[in-house]
Amino acid sequence: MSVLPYLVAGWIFLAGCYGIATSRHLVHAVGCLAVCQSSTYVLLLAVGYRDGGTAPVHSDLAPGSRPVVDPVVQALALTDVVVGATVTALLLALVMQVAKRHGTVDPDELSELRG
Amino acid sequence: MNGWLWTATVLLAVGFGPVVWAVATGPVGRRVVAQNFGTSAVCLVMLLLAQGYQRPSYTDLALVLAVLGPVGTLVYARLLADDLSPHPPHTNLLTAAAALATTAVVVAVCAATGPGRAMVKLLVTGALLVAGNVIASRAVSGGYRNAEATSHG
Amino acid sequence: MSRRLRMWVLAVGGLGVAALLAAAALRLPGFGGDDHPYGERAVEASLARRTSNTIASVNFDQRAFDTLGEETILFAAVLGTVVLLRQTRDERQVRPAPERVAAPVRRYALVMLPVALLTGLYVIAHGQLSPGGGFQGGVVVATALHLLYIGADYRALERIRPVGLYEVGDAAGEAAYLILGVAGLVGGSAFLANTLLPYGTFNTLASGGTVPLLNAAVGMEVACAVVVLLARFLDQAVEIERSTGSGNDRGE
Amino acid sequence: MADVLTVLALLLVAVAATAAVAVRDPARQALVLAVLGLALAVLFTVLQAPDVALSQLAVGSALTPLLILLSVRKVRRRGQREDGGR
Amino acid sequence: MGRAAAVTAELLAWWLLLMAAWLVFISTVDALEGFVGAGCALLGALAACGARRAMGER
Repeated sequence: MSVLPYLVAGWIFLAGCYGIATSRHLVHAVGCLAVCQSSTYVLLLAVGYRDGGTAPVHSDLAPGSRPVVDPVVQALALTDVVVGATVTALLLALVMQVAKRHGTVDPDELSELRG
Repeated sequence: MNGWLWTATVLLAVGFGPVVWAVATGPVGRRVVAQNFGTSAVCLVMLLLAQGYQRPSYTDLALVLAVLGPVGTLVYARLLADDLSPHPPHTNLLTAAAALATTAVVVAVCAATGPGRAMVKLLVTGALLVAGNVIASRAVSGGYRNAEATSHG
Repeated sequence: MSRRLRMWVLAVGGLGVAALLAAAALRLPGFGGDDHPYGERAVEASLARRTSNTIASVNFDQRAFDTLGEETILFAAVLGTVVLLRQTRDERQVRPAPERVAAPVRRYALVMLPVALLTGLYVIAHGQLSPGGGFQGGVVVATALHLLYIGADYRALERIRPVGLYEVGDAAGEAAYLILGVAGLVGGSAFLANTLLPYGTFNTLASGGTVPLLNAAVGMEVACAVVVLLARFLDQAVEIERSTGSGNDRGE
Repeated sequence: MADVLTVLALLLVAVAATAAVAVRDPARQALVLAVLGLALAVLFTVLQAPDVALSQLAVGSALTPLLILLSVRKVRRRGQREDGGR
Repeated sequence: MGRAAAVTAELLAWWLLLMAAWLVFISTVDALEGFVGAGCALLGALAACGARRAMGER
């Protein structure tokens, strides 16, 4: 149990990489990249967890009354989820451009095209 | 691990577990219905976790999910209309189950929180969730399509 | 580089990475341990500045400069998408066909649009108190506006959503964040330092000095950025069409 | 005892992530990614990170599916030369 | 004259509904919360009326 979250994060990362490497549709590959990104959130938050801890949000919690988990890793993961979505949108825009230029979204076909 | 967290665990295993399987396999219609039911199940789990961890501020999560969940399902009903129209899924049973589970959980959590603005917030969240679930599943199951001939959006 | 060879390279590389990850995981401190030096200091600093949501304090006060970087990545990503998805010469703009949506869905969209907008604004405003903040609330506000596309058709959404205004809003959000930073500099302390405003009373809307203002700036920028993003995607998917009349482009 | 909830949430996320990779059709993958977002939100709440769960819910429930499905519609239309600006 | 009255009536109705929702959402009620809530509710009411009008005309 003490190492399971890190192994699950590793598994999700490898599954995402496998998906990207073997994908036959560029939009599917972008989806797999999103899966890879979510593995980093699982790892970050697993590192910051404390048994019996609660979120350091003091709107309904008296400061210091209960052990709290690490807020720094949460701040890292929080901004990245939203920025990750916009980067996914940028990648999808690139996929649309590839489809417009080469008329195909299959990575294998793309590598054979010249120019 | 009090009773609330136990209920959340059971609801997660029984309610959300099959959703993950149902959304990955089978016809598109069933997948969209599974995603819609998954939204309700997770919203209820959020309410139970908020109560189980004694953190009322976690109910904001259930509120945002109750507002945005059905919107996601309507996006599918709209953009996957071509794949859904040949054999629309029938969703009445699942919608009834979701509505029943929502009322049960909301009533239980309201009883625990006691009267006050927090209870009204829970009732609003429950109402939004049930309304969204009903509308989304009707839209997915083509309940409206034969009522009006619509071109694809 | 045949496909089979690539599969082998993938398998070997994957196993190697898996082995390294497993070895690293075994050396990490156990899950749920009590050793969180940075966490404790962050909580102390946030309470010192009377910000009740420590995560917002870390994001907009202790690490405000990194959040400026995140926000600039978001701005650059939207800028890239706008440049990439512009209408090229050989494409023409087609007016979207009116879409008749069932009455209950239309009523639901009409009722839910303001409620979702209010929820988004609530999440932004209470960023430094309860869970939430500019990033999450901005996305909720942007999604709320697109209920109009779901409830009716793209033409109705275009009528209520002038894209130019949202592009200006996007840039204004980023500029507001920078101005608040420079104001800290002008105020005699460091860039983006939270020494400008009084910290107010704990757990109220005005607590935390400049954190609520930075939160609002990020909220505006994320909301406008997502609206501009979806506008470009909807244009491409619904409106822009290859003009069949003129010569074919190379791809076909 | 709280481990049961954490282990269950972790397993759900792992299964949903594997499903998201295994589903090859992008439109269907958008659905599985939405469910993966829900599973992640539950895991983040169990790990006491409500802000990150809220962020995942806001992005994963409506924004990402809309982006992916619009891209699929544009790429599919481009591929099979359907016209008519729906 | 009737049309302007109708629009303001609708705007006011939406504003009241959204203000009530805001008061339910927040945990502690004080002057500043009410003020910010009034602003956000007004924004929501404007969006509601704009959406209804935009959806009305084809």
